[in-house]
Amino acid sequence: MENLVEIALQNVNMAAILPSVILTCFGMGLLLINVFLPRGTTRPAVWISIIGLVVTGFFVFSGWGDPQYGFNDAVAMDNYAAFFSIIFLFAAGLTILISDNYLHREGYPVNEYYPLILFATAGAMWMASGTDMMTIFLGLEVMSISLYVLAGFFRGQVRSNEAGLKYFLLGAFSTGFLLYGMALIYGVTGSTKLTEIGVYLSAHSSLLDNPMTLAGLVLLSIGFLFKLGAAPFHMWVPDVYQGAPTPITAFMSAGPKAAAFAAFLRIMEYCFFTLKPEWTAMLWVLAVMTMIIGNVIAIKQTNIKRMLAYSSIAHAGYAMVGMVAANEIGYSGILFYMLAYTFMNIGAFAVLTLAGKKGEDNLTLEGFSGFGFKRPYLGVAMTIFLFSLMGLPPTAGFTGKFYIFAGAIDAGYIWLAIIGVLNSAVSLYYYLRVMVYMYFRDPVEDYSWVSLPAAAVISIVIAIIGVFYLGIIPGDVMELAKLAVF
Amino acid sequence: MYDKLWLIPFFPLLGCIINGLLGKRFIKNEKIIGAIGTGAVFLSFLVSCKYFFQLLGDSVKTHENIVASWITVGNLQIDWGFLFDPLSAIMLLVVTGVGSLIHLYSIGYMHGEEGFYRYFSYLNLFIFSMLMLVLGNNLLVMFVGWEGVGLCSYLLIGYYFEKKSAGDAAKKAFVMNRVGDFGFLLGLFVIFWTLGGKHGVWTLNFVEISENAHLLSGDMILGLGVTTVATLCFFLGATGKSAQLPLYTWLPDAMEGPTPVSALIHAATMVTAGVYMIGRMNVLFAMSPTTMAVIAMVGALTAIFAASIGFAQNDIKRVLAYSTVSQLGFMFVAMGVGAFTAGIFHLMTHAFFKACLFLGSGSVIHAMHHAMHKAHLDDDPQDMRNMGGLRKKMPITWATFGISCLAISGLPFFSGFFSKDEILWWAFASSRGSLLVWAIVVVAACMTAFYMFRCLIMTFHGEQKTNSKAKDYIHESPWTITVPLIVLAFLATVGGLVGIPHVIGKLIGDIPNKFEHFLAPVFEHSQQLYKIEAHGTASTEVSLMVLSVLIACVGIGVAYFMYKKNPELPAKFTSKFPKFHRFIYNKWYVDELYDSLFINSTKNLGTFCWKGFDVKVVDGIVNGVAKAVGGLSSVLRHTQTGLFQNYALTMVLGTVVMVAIFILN
Amino acid sequence: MEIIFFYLVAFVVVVSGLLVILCKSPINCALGLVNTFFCLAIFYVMLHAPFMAAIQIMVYAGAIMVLILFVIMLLNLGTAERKRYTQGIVWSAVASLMVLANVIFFLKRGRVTGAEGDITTFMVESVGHTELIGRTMFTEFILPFEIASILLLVAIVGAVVLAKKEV
Amino acid sequence: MTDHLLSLMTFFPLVGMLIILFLPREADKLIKTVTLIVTIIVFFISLPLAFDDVFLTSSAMHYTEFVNWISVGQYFQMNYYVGIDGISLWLVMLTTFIMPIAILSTWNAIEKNTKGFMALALLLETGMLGAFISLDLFLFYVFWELMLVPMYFMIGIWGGKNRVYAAVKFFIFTAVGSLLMLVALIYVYYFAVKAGVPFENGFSIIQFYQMDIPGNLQTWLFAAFAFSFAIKVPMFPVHTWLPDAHTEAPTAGSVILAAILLKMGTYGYVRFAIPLFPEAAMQFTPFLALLAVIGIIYGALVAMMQDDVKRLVAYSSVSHLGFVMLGIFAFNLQGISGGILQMISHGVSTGALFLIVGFLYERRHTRLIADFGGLSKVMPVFATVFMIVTLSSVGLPGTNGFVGEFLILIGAFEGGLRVFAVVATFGVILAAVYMLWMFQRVMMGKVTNPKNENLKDLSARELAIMLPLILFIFWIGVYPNTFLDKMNPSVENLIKQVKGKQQIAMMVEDVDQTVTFITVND
Amino acid sequence: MISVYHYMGVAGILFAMGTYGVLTRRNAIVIFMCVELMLNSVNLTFISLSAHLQNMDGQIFVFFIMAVAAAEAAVGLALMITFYRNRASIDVDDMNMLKW
Repeated sequence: MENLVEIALQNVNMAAILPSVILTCFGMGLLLINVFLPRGTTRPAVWISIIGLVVTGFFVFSGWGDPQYGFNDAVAMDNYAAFFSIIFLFAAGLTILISDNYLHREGYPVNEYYPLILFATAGAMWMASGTDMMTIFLGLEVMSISLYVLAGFFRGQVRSNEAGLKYFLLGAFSTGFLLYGMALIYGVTGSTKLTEIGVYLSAHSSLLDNPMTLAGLVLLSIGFLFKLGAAPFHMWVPDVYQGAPTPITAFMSAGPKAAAFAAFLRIMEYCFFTLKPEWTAMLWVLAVMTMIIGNVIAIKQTNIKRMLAYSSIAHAGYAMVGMVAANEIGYSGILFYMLAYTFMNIGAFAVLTLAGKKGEDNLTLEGFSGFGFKRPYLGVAMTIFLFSLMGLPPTAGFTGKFYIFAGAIDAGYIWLAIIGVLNSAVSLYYYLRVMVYMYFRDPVEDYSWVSLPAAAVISIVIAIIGVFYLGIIPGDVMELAKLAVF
Repeated sequence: MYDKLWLIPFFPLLGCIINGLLGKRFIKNEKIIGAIGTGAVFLSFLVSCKYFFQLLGDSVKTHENIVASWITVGNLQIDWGFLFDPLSAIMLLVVTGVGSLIHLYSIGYMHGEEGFYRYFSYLNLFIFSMLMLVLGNNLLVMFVGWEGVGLCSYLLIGYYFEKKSAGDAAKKAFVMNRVGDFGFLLGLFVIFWTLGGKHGVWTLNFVEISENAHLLSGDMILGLGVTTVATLCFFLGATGKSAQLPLYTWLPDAMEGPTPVSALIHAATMVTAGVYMIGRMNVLFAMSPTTMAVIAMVGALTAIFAASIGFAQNDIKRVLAYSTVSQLGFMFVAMGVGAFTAGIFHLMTHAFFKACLFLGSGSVIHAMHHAMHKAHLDDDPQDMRNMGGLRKKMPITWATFGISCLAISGLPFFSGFFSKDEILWWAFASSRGSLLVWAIVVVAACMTAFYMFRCLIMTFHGEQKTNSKAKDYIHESPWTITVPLIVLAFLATVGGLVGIPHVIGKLIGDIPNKFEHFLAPVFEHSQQLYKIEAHGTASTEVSLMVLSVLIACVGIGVAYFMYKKNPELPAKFTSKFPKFHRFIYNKWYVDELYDSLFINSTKNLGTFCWKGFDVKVVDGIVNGVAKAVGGLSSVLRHTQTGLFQNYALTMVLGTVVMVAIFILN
Repeated sequence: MEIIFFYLVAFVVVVSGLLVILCKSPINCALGLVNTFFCLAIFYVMLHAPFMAAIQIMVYAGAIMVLILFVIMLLNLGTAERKRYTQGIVWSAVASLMVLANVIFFLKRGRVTGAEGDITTFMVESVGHTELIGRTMFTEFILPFEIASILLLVAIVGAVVLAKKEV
Repeated sequence: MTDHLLSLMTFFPLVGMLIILFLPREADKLIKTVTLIVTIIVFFISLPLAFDDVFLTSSAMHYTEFVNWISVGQYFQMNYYVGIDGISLWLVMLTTFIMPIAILSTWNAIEKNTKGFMALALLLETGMLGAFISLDLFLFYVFWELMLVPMYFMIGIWGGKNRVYAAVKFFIFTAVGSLLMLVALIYVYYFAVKAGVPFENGFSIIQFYQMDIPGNLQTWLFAAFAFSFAIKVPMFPVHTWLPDAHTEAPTAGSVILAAILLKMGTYGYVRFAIPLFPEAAMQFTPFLALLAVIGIIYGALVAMMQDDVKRLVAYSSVSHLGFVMLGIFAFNLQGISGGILQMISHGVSTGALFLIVGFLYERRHTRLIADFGGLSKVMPVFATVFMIVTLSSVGLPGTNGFVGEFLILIGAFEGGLRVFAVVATFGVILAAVYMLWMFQRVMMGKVTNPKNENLKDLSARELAIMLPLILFIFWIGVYPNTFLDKMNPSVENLIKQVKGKQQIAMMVEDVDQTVTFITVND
Repeated sequence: MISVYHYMGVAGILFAMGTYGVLTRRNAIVIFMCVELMLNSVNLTFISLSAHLQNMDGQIFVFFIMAVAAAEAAVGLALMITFYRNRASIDVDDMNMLKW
């Protein structure tokens, strides 16, 4: 028996999971503390979770450049995971900062909200750092289940219920495909460890023609493509994004999407590098479809939240271009882009959070008439984020897109790059339309000064700094992204 | 020696700037403004005279003076340079001399007009531009003057800008001139490119062009000789500026401007620029017989055509205007048949008598206008049918006008006689001339005499047809008006004596043709080189001369008979041939033809480009793409039904298709 | 002999599966599902995985299905659906048949080629399935196991947050 | 100091913008004054460039600054690499010169949200200057796109009735082109790196100039660049954003748009599209020259029929920029120098025209030609100024318009575009037609509309705005050598470089056909 | 001899049936049950493969799938209850507020 414990302990390497452990500890601690807090007091929870994220971030940073493996190759805290972890932490942090005021306004000052975000973040980190299918799968589920709950968090709101339920049903459905794919891969290779799968596949070239491998590859991809919101698995995205509480929408569009990329990319690169021509071809088609569907449908949206949902589909499409490129520039481009996207998209949603009224019926374009003059600071912030989403220099959106398209062009995918930029051109229209309403129309209601909550302001400021930092002097972060890929 | 040439154009420019900038606010006083304006031109005249006499005594006849570089780009080097040779010397004297007289005249004529300062500023600017045109030592500086005079003409025609007709006429003048300038520029390009590109002589300088012109003899472009193409282009420029067929229509309309302007610009100086230009580049023109023939023919046709219109006009200035067009035709005939000297000579004499005629008509109009004003009538002060019998009221005007009429008709020993006969002779006898041209010109000369005397008679003789209320207010003009008239009439009388033809000179006693001799350095070379000469016996020449005098007399006689003796005859004639009269009266409907042919079609094309192409096609495509994407959006949007099972179905279908594609491959 | 048994069970599995997807009443569906779980448990036993069969019954049939039934009762969903099928039934059938076709295709053409491990049937029988599972889980897969605990925590918290009535 | 002159000049407006952001919104005049002072300071900063005689003899880049900006391992590197030569010198000067004038013109015109307007104007100045001095393609692209944003807001917020359509059209039109250019420029970069251009040089065009790009590839790349620039120019079929944008923009916006932004397109051809892809440029010459000439005639024809003064001027820009394009594609010294000079003159005279339209609009709040008439009587000084500017636009010798057009035409004639040159010369006539007709309808005749009777003549401020422009109208017209002398060496160098490559390409083509089978190895 | 393919075939049929159920049923709970059916088919695949490959990993995986299924059941049913509270229905066609 001691023998077993020893074997078990041999594989334990706490350094490999330290950040996520700290994060879950903070989550559990918060759950405990919440018991003692009076109802409706959420401030402490906000700051404790922020501290938790900062501490986690510190440990992530301190582990940079020193990859840690452990648990019998179930997890690898390498630069790749660290970079993605930073993205998740930023996403979570910014989300938490914009949530407090929002939850109070909407009448759900429930403390469990914060631990759930922390758990979702931890799940995302396991997805990014998992090198075993089981770790990845469980991380995915931790994240997803937290998100199901968070999406349906406003139990009294039908929209929120609907979003949660739709997300849940479709998510569970897609999990079925994901698992089936994993099962097939397990059958073909006899392992669930990514590296072993990869080695096995490259050692047995006959496997590359085995329909089971290919079916497994596709089915596995479906699960991640669903989380990414890639067409034709994107259809949940607008509905869920629109119905979910706005900060959660913000979080979903950044954190979990990045997590899906993290896991998807790692699996593809670790396991299926021998099948690269096949899956890049597949992703080529899907990326194009995703970009087109996202951008085109967004044009006719009248609800800004829903419009941003479609735009987020389109952005997933751009990021997929980096995967199609399947070279280091493209991969690191994805990393960089997801970070950039986190800042700009959460920033945009943060503004929406502050712009909304209870029930959020005014998030239509009409409701934004004259917004830039009614709320000048928020207007400027929104403008910056929208320009970044468009991909105009000197913002993060531009450098991100540049990075990814550079990858695609370097790999020779000129047409993909052209389709990509033409899609950006289409996207200009609907982003500009928001600004048209914000600045070129007269306000429908009278202007009244609303004081801005400090936390949310901090979040927006961080996002703006991020957008410009990554837009003007992105070199360092790009270098980090470069070091982060395998 | 000649390094102060720039002073000549400088004074008018200075006058223009002073009057233009300070005239309205600071000077205000008409006398001072007028003095500045006139003085500036007079100073130029003095300087010109000085150099003219210097040139007379100089053995070298061509002098260049470069003030500054202008455009220097690679092998294209253009200077602000002046060329002083006999040709430009004569032009200078004419321009500044006649110019200063007309300035002086204007002081009186424009008295009390609003924008007096503006008028003088423009007028000075005109003189400046004209001097640049004349003095420029290369094509481009000439072009500056060329367009500059066009501009001033535009400004001065539009001087009474409140009148719509004035604005229209001004614009018309400018645009027509531009059509000509188009040709000028093309000619310039052809010359520059062939001389430079083919022969390595990158130049626009007149002297260098003339020296190297022989290089072009074998070059072809578009199946024509380069010189032919270039000179035809230049000639197009000349037709615009000098109101020849087919671009003459602006000149009669230009009479909307103040009368001194008509005298200066639209009779004496600017319109002759085309002739001067041909003279300046006579080497090139001489190289192309084709062009010469075209020029002669166009000139002849213009002469007779304009004269025919002149028959039926009632506006005194319009008659003069058509007469100008016609006379310019004479000059072009001269240039076309190689009688360069004669052309320039006629240019000069024409400047004298036509300026005098215009100023005389101005004097009349001035008086009429004054009288009408006093009598509170608004009859047209320019309509000859309102005049008649003014001889008594305005004797000086009458006398000078009459002298000029005689001169233009070509009665012996008036200036017009010498110049016109020279032209006729060359047309008849030159190696480049032809009988046809000669015949046309002779007829035109006859017609000239007729309509000029018609004009004279209708205005000054016969019974007075002015409204009786205004009659008494008509009186002779002040000295600023009459003095120029007298001077010009004097010149119109004796001006021809500088160029007495050899035949007559010999007859009278070995008087040389000083004018020809003076201009010989400019023209002789090309005439000799390309064998352009008029040969015929002296007797032929003399008999032709007599013939032309007779013909002029016929014209005068008919006019006298119709308008003086039987004043009811013209009306009868009109009623007998109403269509013919209307046709002539309406100037052969050329304006209407141009309107429908060019102006309206251009406008229609513009509208089509705008409303048809820009809005419908280009914007149609742009907006269409936007709409298509929007439509696609509306369609795709409805795939998002909100129903869970549709979503799931899409996912499954997507999955199975992807799996199928993968495993079947 | 064994194969006949296999086909018998397989037949039952398919029939009870059909019950799940075709029955009008959710209760009947649930019962069909329970039946499927039991049959699968039999398969697990046949595959020398008795422990998995046990937890299949305990977790699925015992816990999950009870929960589902409880909720069906709670929401009083005994009555039949107003309309059993949505309009996309043809497409749904096509899609599902294509799924099936794909599966059959890759089962026919494909091969299970994974590296064989050292846990033979003999070993399972001698050492015991439960112990083997335990050994693997607590040595190799300790981390997923821990994550699973967090997962359940999240689920509990989530369910509580969502289901409790007052804010 | 001179080491960083260009940076100082380019980013000083940003400093000004920050200052403005901290001023109170209500302090209208203060904000305007500060902006004016900032732009004037920028002008003075840039002034030493104009007086630097080094441009007279040297064709190289001067005042260069090279700082590593973004560097990612072996992936890519962008540098902050700026500098000017004779080609960009005058465009830079034009920018710094026009800006104070544009700002001054807003004095009474911009009343709402002054702060925003001024901040955007300064941002725009940085963008424009940056684009002109960039020697790194990536840096250029950044500045190029940066210019879009302020202009978009200027049109959209302070524009006329149809401003939304105009603003969005402007933005999307321009962006579509530039996005394709982005793809092309990334491609060029990777091509260069693979061809052995040192990675550290980044997107330096000086390096790219040295490269030999295969012909077929050049065609595509050139097409992408050319398309992008053609939209900005704007060339004939893709010009329709311009009338809308110009018409709807506020005066200062139109001035900047016409005077400077449009030059970006033509400058792009001279600096990037042609020297980078000389062979393709040669292939495209007939096509682009044809479009340029169509633009000249077409713009003039459409301008003629406009009933809105501003729209008329906008279409006249299409025509004038057609000349510039024609000159550039003449590929000789006269043509290109003329083209650049024409860019400057067009900046001056069309800027002035928009200012004039602005003056009219401020007084009458209409731009329809039919609403005016007889203004010469009421506003004599204005009439004079208007006349001068009109003539400059018509291209009267002695004014700036002439020299440029003349050089272009003579260049085109010499450079084998003879037929085009002839047709283009015809455009000169049309220019007179539409400008003078407009002048006549606005300024001449009797005052028919009683509202026009009491219009005030130009104020001292307005005169002060116009005088410098008029000065330059004559300066360029009478002594263009001031400008030409400094651009000639650079242009000459450009031509040498382009022609050299074109000739080599032609020779190689010949050799290829005969010697293909001799050479076995690649 | 029963091969792994037999088991996988049964699993495949179950998977397709589950898919069909998800696509056709309107009651959210029944849909969830169909999802469970799919998960069970995966479980069967895993265990048969595990037995075939003589490798425990697949069975461990099934263990975790069960845990996940339980967690999903808890959360999913809670979501359905909240939805039911507001709409008095758990018909998926009633989830139609968010569309287009």
